[in-house]
Parts: sequence; structure tokens; C-alpha cells
Amino acid sequence: MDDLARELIIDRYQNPQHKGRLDPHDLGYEDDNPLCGDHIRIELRVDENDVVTEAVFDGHGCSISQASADLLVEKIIGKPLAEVRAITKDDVLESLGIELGPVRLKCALLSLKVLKGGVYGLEAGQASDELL
Amino acid sequence: MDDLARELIIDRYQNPQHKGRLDPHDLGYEDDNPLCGDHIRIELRVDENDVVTEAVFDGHGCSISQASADLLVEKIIGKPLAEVRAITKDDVLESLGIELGPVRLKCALLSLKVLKGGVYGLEAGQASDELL
Amino acid sequence: MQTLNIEALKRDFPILAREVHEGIPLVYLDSAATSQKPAGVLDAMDTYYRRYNANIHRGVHKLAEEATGAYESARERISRFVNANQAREIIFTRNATEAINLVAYSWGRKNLTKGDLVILTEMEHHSNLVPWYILAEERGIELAYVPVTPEGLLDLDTYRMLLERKPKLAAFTHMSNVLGTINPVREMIAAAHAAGALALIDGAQAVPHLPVDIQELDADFYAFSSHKMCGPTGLGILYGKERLLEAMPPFMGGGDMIKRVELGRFTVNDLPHKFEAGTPAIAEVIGLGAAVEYLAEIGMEAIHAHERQLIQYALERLEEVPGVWVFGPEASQKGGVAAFTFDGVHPHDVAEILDGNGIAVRAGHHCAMPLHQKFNITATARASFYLYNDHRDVDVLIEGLYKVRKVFGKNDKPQGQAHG
Amino acid sequence: MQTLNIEALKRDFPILAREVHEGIPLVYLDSAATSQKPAGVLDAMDTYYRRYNANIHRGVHKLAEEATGAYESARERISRFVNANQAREIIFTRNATEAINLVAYSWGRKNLTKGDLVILTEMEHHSNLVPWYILAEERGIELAYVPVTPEGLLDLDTYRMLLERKPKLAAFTHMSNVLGTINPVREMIAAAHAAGALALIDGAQAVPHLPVDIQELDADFYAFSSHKMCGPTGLGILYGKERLLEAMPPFMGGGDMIKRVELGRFTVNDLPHKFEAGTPAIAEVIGLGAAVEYLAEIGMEAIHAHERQLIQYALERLEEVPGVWVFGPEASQKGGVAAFTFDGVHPHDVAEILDGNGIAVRAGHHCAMPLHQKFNITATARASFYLYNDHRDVDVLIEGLYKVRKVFGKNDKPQGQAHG
Ligand SMILES: Cc1ncc(COP(=O)(O)O)c(C=O)c1O
Ligand SMILES: Cc1ncc(COP(=O)(O)O)c(C=O)c1O
Repeated sequence: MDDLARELIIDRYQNPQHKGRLDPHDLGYEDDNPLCGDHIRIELRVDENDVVTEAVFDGHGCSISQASADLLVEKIIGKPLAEVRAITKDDVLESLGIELGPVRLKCALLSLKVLKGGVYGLEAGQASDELL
Repeated sequence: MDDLARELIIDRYQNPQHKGRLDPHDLGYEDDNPLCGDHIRIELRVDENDVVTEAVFDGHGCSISQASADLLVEKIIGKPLAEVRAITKDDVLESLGIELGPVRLKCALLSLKVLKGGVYGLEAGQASDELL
Repeated sequence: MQTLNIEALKRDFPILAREVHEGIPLVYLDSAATSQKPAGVLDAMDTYYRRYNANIHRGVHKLAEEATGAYESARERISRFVNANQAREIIFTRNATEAINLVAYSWGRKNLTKGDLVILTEMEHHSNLVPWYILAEERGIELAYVPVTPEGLLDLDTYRMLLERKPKLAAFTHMSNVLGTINPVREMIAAAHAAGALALIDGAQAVPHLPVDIQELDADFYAFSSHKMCGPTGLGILYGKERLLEAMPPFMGGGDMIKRVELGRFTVNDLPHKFEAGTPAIAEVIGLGAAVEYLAEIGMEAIHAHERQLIQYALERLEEVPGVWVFGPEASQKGGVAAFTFDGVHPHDVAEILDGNGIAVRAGHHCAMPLHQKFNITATARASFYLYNDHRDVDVLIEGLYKVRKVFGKNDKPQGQAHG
Repeated sequence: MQTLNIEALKRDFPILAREVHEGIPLVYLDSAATSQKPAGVLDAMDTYYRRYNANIHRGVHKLAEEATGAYESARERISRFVNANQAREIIFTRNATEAINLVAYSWGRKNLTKGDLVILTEMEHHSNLVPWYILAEERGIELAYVPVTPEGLLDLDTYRMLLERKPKLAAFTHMSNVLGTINPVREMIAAAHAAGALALIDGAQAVPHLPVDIQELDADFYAFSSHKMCGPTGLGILYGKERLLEAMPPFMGGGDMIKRVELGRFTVNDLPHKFEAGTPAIAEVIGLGAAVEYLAEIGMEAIHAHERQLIQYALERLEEVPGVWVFGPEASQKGGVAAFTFDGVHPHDVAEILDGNGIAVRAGHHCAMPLHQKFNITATARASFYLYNDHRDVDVLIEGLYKVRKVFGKNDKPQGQAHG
């Protein structure tokens, strides 16, 4: 992992911009990475045009899972749900700016899995890797 | 396997000296080698001094299992049961006159296992390899 | 389709250079029991152990990532080799036997109750009989058997009649390890489905030797073994349709098959991990990945064609030898397996005399006792072929059988025990 | 007792010559997950595949006889290594997990009914929890857990109180894979027996690192894994007392575990084959045979003493590093395992930064989630040692941890998530 990307990640980890809870919220969803206990919850508010007006994450875990959640939530604020549904793995990895092995990939993509589970209206914990 | 020993075994296999049934008999016991379907039954008559007066085998299988049964039965005729109980693996192998790998060893020793099961008064099929 | 260059192929298999006894080279005709392994498969495992041996899935360090990557990409390759729909439908077990037991324990105990019917056949390997016997004893399910005809084929009329009794499952072999018979599995699966039954296929002898397309067959469960297809021992494969596997309860409990564990409670992990409890056979999966790559490169069509040619030649030549009786159908309906008896000579003796000439054949019931009982014999000798065998190997076998005749022949009172 | 020549030992393990990243050699501190393998073990398997690969037990030909001989003599050697009474008490499974599942399925389903009590502990690996959860759900048996004290020891007073409730089985680990705690298993087994219970020991971490004498312990069942003790993947071992194994119903059905099969009926084979259905992990058993020979030659006492020295040094040095918290008892009560947290840094990040220095440690829950819950954490980083590690490896680890501090240290707002 190159040093600049790592600095960004650690900075986001130590100083998250979008961490917290929204009460009330329109969409809320959570999941964890069974391999390492990372946990992410994402909550959204959506307006009448299905545009995300507010979004936050909460949880705990490694720098990659937390930074990736913070960056992902930032990315979707102001976007219509249709666009949110179209976010890919590669988008997430690009914003992290690093290459990851298969194990850390799961950390990086946990927040996307949670987000997709939420926007597809699944029951908590039912999102599978295939949504990615 | 050297040729002379094999000739003896094949001769015994093709012309067994002690094959048949004894009706009635004092001891009868049978078992098979699950790996190859060899089957041996041994029947004995024993006098009031516990000496084997008559003995035969019956069954089917490879030359080694059948020849070894024929030779074993021959060996015990006229012997007291105490001596029969003392017959070892090595006695059987010696009378066959050949060296055997682990698989054929089971063929060669099936008749001894049957004999021991009989003289120790076990129920049919209960004799284990440990008797040898 | 190109024909195989067997001389060159033989060089891929280090063991084939071995002399069994001094001056007597190995002629390996026991591939139905286990196949030999090409150097590439051994190298793949050795490289794993020497370069990146680590436990998988849970590790962040380099070795663990490399091992996880190699393990999961081998799963992908194996999945493609049999054309499963997705790699998550490929479950790794200890051997084909465990794969079938997994279905009997997990699917069977959930879905079968007293009086339910399971159809088997008379030509099954013990692996596809005993798990169902155990279940029958435990649950009172009923078992019925498709008979084998004297030619060594399944009696499909009876199969169809049995299907009318609304079985829950039909479980049968793709290819018999004794008769060599290749069963019409696609049609049999379709018939099972039409009758509302699921179909489990024992492909232990098929995947190594035939092109197998599980999606085209539409099999519900399909089991096979690594060691018979140029891969290492210690590894079997269960394919299951995703929705079936999803609905099944876990079989073994332990690490990796869970998502979450608390005291007294656990959540099951996603497929395929749900059925892979504990540290898997990592090196072995990587080895099998190399094996399927090797086989795919040669081409399963070409391998099958080669073996068909070889069995045809072998059957012709075996017919020459007086006293030899081969079981099973004609060459066009079977794979490269010839099980036979020899008048007046027990199969064990046949095998031992052949061994003196360096020829490895198997003697016994080949884990198919009921089939042998059907033919009223206790044992057969069996020569079985693979991609590395050629006509010359058949010739050596035939010479060996003439030697058997000679050794036993001087006294002409055959006891017929080979048939009794 | 001689001290080990670690420089020389390292040369036995080809992987230790590897560079993880350019110019950065491997420092392998993840042996609790899986051990590295000495060249002799790899050679033993390679020789099997290149010289005498064949299926076992049923073959008459030379290769099959050699393979059968090597397989069964490896069983003898493994049996002697743990001082089982007889080799037939040694059953080969896929891994330690399957060994425990075998007991849960076969012994458990025969002997446990609703309301029966099984005692476990809070420090168990998932392998020794989930099989019992599955059984509890199926049968309504009751499970109770011996608590872990804050120092990382079992609370033996509670254990004794639980024994008063007349459990049928006490199942516990010989050595914790997280805390490193070596439990007083001999006393615990004796107490279980006095209370009329059987004892199953999870020895996955013990057999590789301590002298284990199963007869002296008087364990009823004892499970361990090949891959953690210099042997290959794909192989586990269940020891069971003969009379218990004899009385148990078979687990998996298939080839080799039967004496006789007819349509609808079978007779079970003798031990150990009764529990080894299908083609076993032949190469792997031969590999483990070579591994126990290797370990026995070095001497388990010497290995244990070496690791004790090493963990003592490691604990001292870890204490130096600000923010590092090690779990588990002091060095005299544990094996070579140090699991720790790092203030403000998640274990995954610790492991990844260490990996940059070539150091392989594991991060996560190590398949012991309930234990982590007990300590109110989700994950730890874990360094674990084996015979090929030395003080220098510990020094490299400590340097690496200072680097972790540096990478995360510039901003001093720790989130405490490593503890949450
Ligand atoms: C204490 C303990 N028990 C059981 C196991 C399970 O071993 P395996 O994964 O080889 O089945 C492990 C290893 O992960 C362990 O550390
Ligand atoms: C048709 C068939 N089914 C199942 C098996 C069992 O395979 P394994 O022993 O690898 O479990 C075999 C091999 O012996 C076989 O030939």
C-alpha cells in the first residue's frame, strides 16, 4: 500500500467526516465481516425524488473498512438512489486509492455491501457478496 | 514368490487334501476376508482328551487362502487343542514357504483366524485380527 | 479432434519411469482405483508448501493472501472444468464418499422421512449405497434398486416404473467402476425431474474420463474425487445447485462455516464455506486446480476418444485368451474399464502373477459387492485405463494373462472358484 | 535437555528462505494457524506420488502393497507419537474439526438425549463449540461453559461445580489458540471420570508443541490436526479408546468401512477402518508420519522448553511497547502464543503494517469469538511461535510494532476501536 493512500485512509479512520446516526432515517442497514468482526451500519435520508439528502455510517473495525465507509457515504450524498444502486466495487476501490488482497478486499467492500443491502430493501444481514 | 513354493500352493489349491464337511462336528467356525471375498469354514472333531481327531475346511478364494487352509487343517489333526491354540502366524507362513505383502498376508492368515475363532469358542464372525 | 501423443504424455508422469521389479517397468492399469499424477500437479503443491504455505481466509499477511487467492482460484477452475454455474456451488470434502455422505446427512435428514423412497442401482459403489442404508435404518426410508441387465446396462424400464412411485431422490453412478458402463445420465436426470425427484450423480469415474457438463446434465448433486483425476489424495468435490445448498442445514460445525458464534448460538456462513468446516485441504485443492488445467489442456474429448479406442482393442484381445470372461457392455457403451474372471484362477492370483510382470491390476469386489453378487461372483480382476496408457500396455497385459494360464495350466482341473 | 540449534532447524524449512517483499525475508509468526513444513515431509509425499502412488488396502500389486505398508506404518508411528495404546485407536479424518464432529455425530447421537449435560469452556475454538450447538439444537441436550478468568485461566471451581450436575461429557481444549493457556487436562480428565463423565480433548494446539501422552492423560477422545504439526493439510486425527470406538455406530458410509455389503444391508468393518470411509488421505498420512518422526527426533520436551523461553522473552518485550495489551496468563502457564490489542489501531492494520516488514501474524477472532466477547473485544493480533522461531524473530516483531505506532501515531486521537 503506498504511503500517500495509507495516510488518507488513516486520516479518515481517525477523523471520520460522516460518522454518526440519523434519527429518524428512511433507510438503515447493517452487516459485519465475519472474518474479522468489522461492523458497519449506514443510515440515509431520502427526499421525495429519491435523492439521498443525508447519509452517515457507524461501526467499528480496521482503518480500511471505516475509511471506505466514510468515503462511500460522502460519495452518495446528493445522489439519486438509482445512481447509488449503480456504484461498483471499482468505484469504492478507486476512492481508497490502493490495491488490496482478497482478505482486505472484504474489509473495503463491507460498506458497499451494507449500502446495497439497504437500497435493495433486504432484511438485515441478508445481503450477499453477489450484490457487489 | 519363488516358483517351488508357488507350485506347492497351486497344487494344494487345485488338489486340496482336506476339503469337505464333517457332519456332525464338535467345532465349526467360518469367516471371510472382506477385502477380496475369500471365505473359509473349518470343522473339527475332538475326542474326550481334547485332541483333534478329524479336521476339514471348506470355502472359496485365492490359491493362498485355500492352500493355507488345507495345510493348516492338516497340521492340527492329531494335536491337542492346547497346541492348536498356540499355533502362530509364523507357523502358517512357514508351511506356505513364501513371503507375502500386507494384503496377501490377510489371505494367508484367514484360515488361522477362523481356526482361532473356533477354538476360542467365539460367535461366528466375531474373531478379530488380534487373535493371530 | 487430435489424437494423443502417449509417448509424450507418459513423460509427464514420473512414476511411469519406475521399474516395479528389477528390469521390469511399471504398466499401470489401476487408474479406476486411483490415477497417477503428472509432475505439474506435484510441483503446484510443492510450490505452495515451499513458497506460500499459510492458513486461508482469515489471514492478512502476504502468505495467507497468496494461499487464499490460489485456493479460491482453484475452486473457480474446478467449477469451470465441470461447468458448474458458480464456484460457490463447489464444496470441498475429503473424498467422493464424504461428498455423498454430506448429501445424505444434510439434505437427507432434512427432507426424507419414514416411507419416502430413494432409488439406487445395483451397480453402485458402496459409497453410494451405505450412506443410504444408514439413513434407511435411522429414518425408515425405503430404498429401491434399478437392476443391471446381463449385458451390464441399467434396466431403464424398471427405472421408469420406480419413478412412478414418486421417489424423493434418484442416486446413481455416471460410470460404473466395474462394468465401465456409461449410463445415460442426462435422460435419467430428466426423467427423475419429471417425476418430481432430485438426482444425485456419483461422478467419481466420469469426471476423470469424460467431458462432464453439470449444467447441461442438470444434476442436482454431483460428487467426484480428486485422486482419480490426476489430483492428490485427501480431496473430494460435491457440486450442489445453489438453491438446494442454501436450503440445507450445515453438516459439520467448526471454523470457517460460521459467520458469528456466541455462547450457545451461531450463524451459518455463506456458500461454499457453510459446508467447509475447519482448515480445508489447501494444498490438495491447489493440486487439483493444476490437474484440471492439465486435463483441460489435453482435452477431455480427446482423452475419452483415446480411452474408447483402447478399451475396444483391449476387449478384442481379451477375448482371445481362453478362460477369460469380461463383464459389462461392448466398447461403445463403456469407458476404459475391463473387469474379468479367469476360469480356475482366483482374481487375486491373476493380479499377483501379473504383478510379477510389472502390471498393476486390481482384484476383488472393487467396492461393488452387490454388483458382484448379482453376477454370482465374489471377485473380479480389473484392468483400467487412462490417458497415459497405450496399445503396448494392453499387449503386455495379454502376455501376462498367457503367463497366468501357464502357471495354473499344467494341471487341468479348474475348480471354477473364480466363479463361485 | 539439549537446547535447539535454531539456525540449523530453520534450514529444514524451505519457506523460511523466502523473501516476502523484495529484500524483506519472511518472519513467520503464524504457526498456531498452520505450521510450516520441513523438506523431509514434502519429500516423503513426493516420493509416494513419484514412486508408489496407489490406492490402498484392496490392492495386490506391488505399488498398492507399498502404499498400504507406508500408510499403516505411518499410523503406527503417529500412534506411538501420542502414546496411544494401539494404532487401531487412531482414526484419520479431514482435520481436527471433523474429528470432533465424528464424536458429536457418532458417539453423541447414540449416547446423548434431551436434558443430558455437556460441559464446554469459554476458551474453545469454534470447532469444539459448533458441533455441540448443532447437537443441542437437534437433541435438546444442555451445554454449560467453564468460565475463563481475567488472567486467561479456566475457572476450575466452577468446573468442579458443573461436574456435580453429572454431565455425560466434558469437552475442552488442551491449549488455547488465543490465550496460549495450557490447561491442567490430566486433573480435569480425572475429575470428569470421577463424576462419571467422558472427556474429549481438543489437542490441535497441544500435540504440535508439547509432549502429549494420551494414555497417561487417560483421555477418552483426543483430536488434533496434521497441518499444525509440520504435516500436510487435509488430515486430522481422532484418538478414541478402543471400547468406546467399538461401541459407536459408523459415521460416514462407503468403501473400506464395511466388511460386507448386500442390497440393503451391510456389516461394519473392524477399527480403525470402520470410521474411514472411502479413499483416505494416503499421501497426507505418509507425510504426517514423516512429520512426527522429525518432531520426535528433535524431541517434544526440547521444543516445548524452547517455546517457553521464547514466549517469556516475547512477553517481556511486548510489555515495553506502549499501547500493546497481551491476553492470557504469564509465560509459565502458556505455550508460544501471544494475542494482543494495540490502542487505537485495529488488529488488521497491525497485521498489515507488520506484513510490510515481512512479519506474518494473524488478526481476527481466531475462531474463538465467544472468548473475544468475554474480553469485550472483536479481534486481536496474534503472534505464535514454533521450533523454527528465535529471539531475533521476536526482535523483528517488536521493531514492527514500533513502526505501527509511528504510522498511526502522528495523530494522537486513538478511537479505542481495537478494544470495541
Ligand atoms: C484449539 C484449536 N482447535 C481446533 C482447531 C481446528 O483445527 P482444524 O482447522 O485443522 O480443523 C484449531 C485450529 O484452528 C485450534 O487452534
Ligand atoms: C463409482 C465410484 N464411486 C465412488 C467412489 C469413491 O471414491 P472415494 O474412495 O475417493 O471416496 C469410487 C472410487 O473408489 C468409484 O469408483
